[in-house]
Amino acid sequence: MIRVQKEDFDPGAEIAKLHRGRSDIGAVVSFVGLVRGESHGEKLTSMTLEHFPGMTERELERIEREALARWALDDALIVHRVGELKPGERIVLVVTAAPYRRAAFEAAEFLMDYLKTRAPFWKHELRASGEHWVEARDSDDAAAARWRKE
Amino acid sequence: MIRVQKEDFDPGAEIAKLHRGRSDIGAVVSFVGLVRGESHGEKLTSMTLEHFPGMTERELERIEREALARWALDDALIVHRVGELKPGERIVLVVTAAPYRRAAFEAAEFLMDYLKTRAPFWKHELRASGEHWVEARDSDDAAAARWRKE
Amino acid sequence: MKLLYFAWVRQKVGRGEETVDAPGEATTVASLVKWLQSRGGGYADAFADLKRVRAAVNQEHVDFSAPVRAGDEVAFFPPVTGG
Amino acid sequence: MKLLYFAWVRQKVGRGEETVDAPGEATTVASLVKWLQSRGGGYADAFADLKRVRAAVNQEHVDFSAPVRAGDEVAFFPPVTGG
Repeated sequence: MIRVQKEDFDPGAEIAKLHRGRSDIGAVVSFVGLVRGESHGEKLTSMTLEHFPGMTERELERIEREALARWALDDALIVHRVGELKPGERIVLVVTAAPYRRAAFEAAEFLMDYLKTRAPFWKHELRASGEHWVEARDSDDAAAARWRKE
Repeated sequence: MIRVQKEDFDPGAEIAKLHRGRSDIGAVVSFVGLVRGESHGEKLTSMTLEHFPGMTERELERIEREALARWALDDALIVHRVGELKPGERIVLVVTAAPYRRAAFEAAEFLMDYLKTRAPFWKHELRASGEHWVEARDSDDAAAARWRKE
Repeated sequence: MKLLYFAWVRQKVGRGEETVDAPGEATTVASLVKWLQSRGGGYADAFADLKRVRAAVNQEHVDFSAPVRAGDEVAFFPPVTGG
Repeated sequence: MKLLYFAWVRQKVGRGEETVDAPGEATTVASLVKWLQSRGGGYADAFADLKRVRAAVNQEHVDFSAPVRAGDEVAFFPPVTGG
């Protein structure tokens, strides 16, 4: 399941929803991404997430489908917020459920690495020195490249 | 922080407690381990976790300390239950908080791999065919060996 | 052809979307961009450094060598920074 | 010397803990185990296959070559299976 929304999400409720009433799941891994209060050595006032409605959902679904195909997962969830966010607020949630922990861990990392490099979101920061578009990081490209099949 | 307890835990509350009121954390990874309803092709009735009071806490603290020393973490938490558990119930929670996601993911996997091979817990299963002590898995030793420093 | 712009590409172009009748020689993303650059102003600025611009055709990531045709939806944006 | 037994080692020995006066030659975990085996019954059964038994001295994992002395707390148990 994937969701793009302005509203906050509840990680505990989403984790529980994924495994409640099932006894085939042995491992649930979650990732919560948060707005950090500092950027480029400056205090961050707020961050606004722009996205490409339509393509965002398609890309997230594609990424999730790929994870479900590559790992023995029971289920997966991606929730990503858009709009204005303050330091300390939640941005993104990824949850993976699997019979065993290795698949759940790997798939969650894969989902984050792919989401970071493929899902059409752009972060715009309001900092002490003014407004700045966040630049893509080479380390994110390298992280995503780890999963490319030989 | 580490805790060994009979009672259930609330993953969402524990995740929130770790980052609430802070803006230096960018990534929180959690792992929840659950009792699976099947073992060795048989229906599982219940599982009882025995442990070595005193040594358990020392080992968990040692493992957590090692994670905090090896990765740039803001905080970490291990909660492990003991006593009788039914299929679908939560067994263990690991949470790691870090400025960036890679450290949080790696440290959470490390904590689980080390916990599985070093913390003195033993699982006793009640299955259709009777009572069985769970055997240690070679794959858990291999997973822990990945983290050994050269 | 429908064109969409996001993030600083949108800011430089000065609009989020527009419908254009691209000339016949704009048969790939690259040649479409060449035509957009020729319109000057915000377009020249937005497409000044093509290493910093990505494209999607009908909501699929593509290289600049990808074909475009009338009726396509073509989007331009910086490398993504979500998550 | 205080001895602790866990999981199926405890079940085979028939108790969870006991205080013993080990003989002078029991100076390592290995020689302590040898003495325990010589007590027969549940001990011989619990320590029949030493590849399946682990030890801790004063709550630290140790090899069977580790020294033990009067006053130590020595625990025996199968490989751990928590998590």
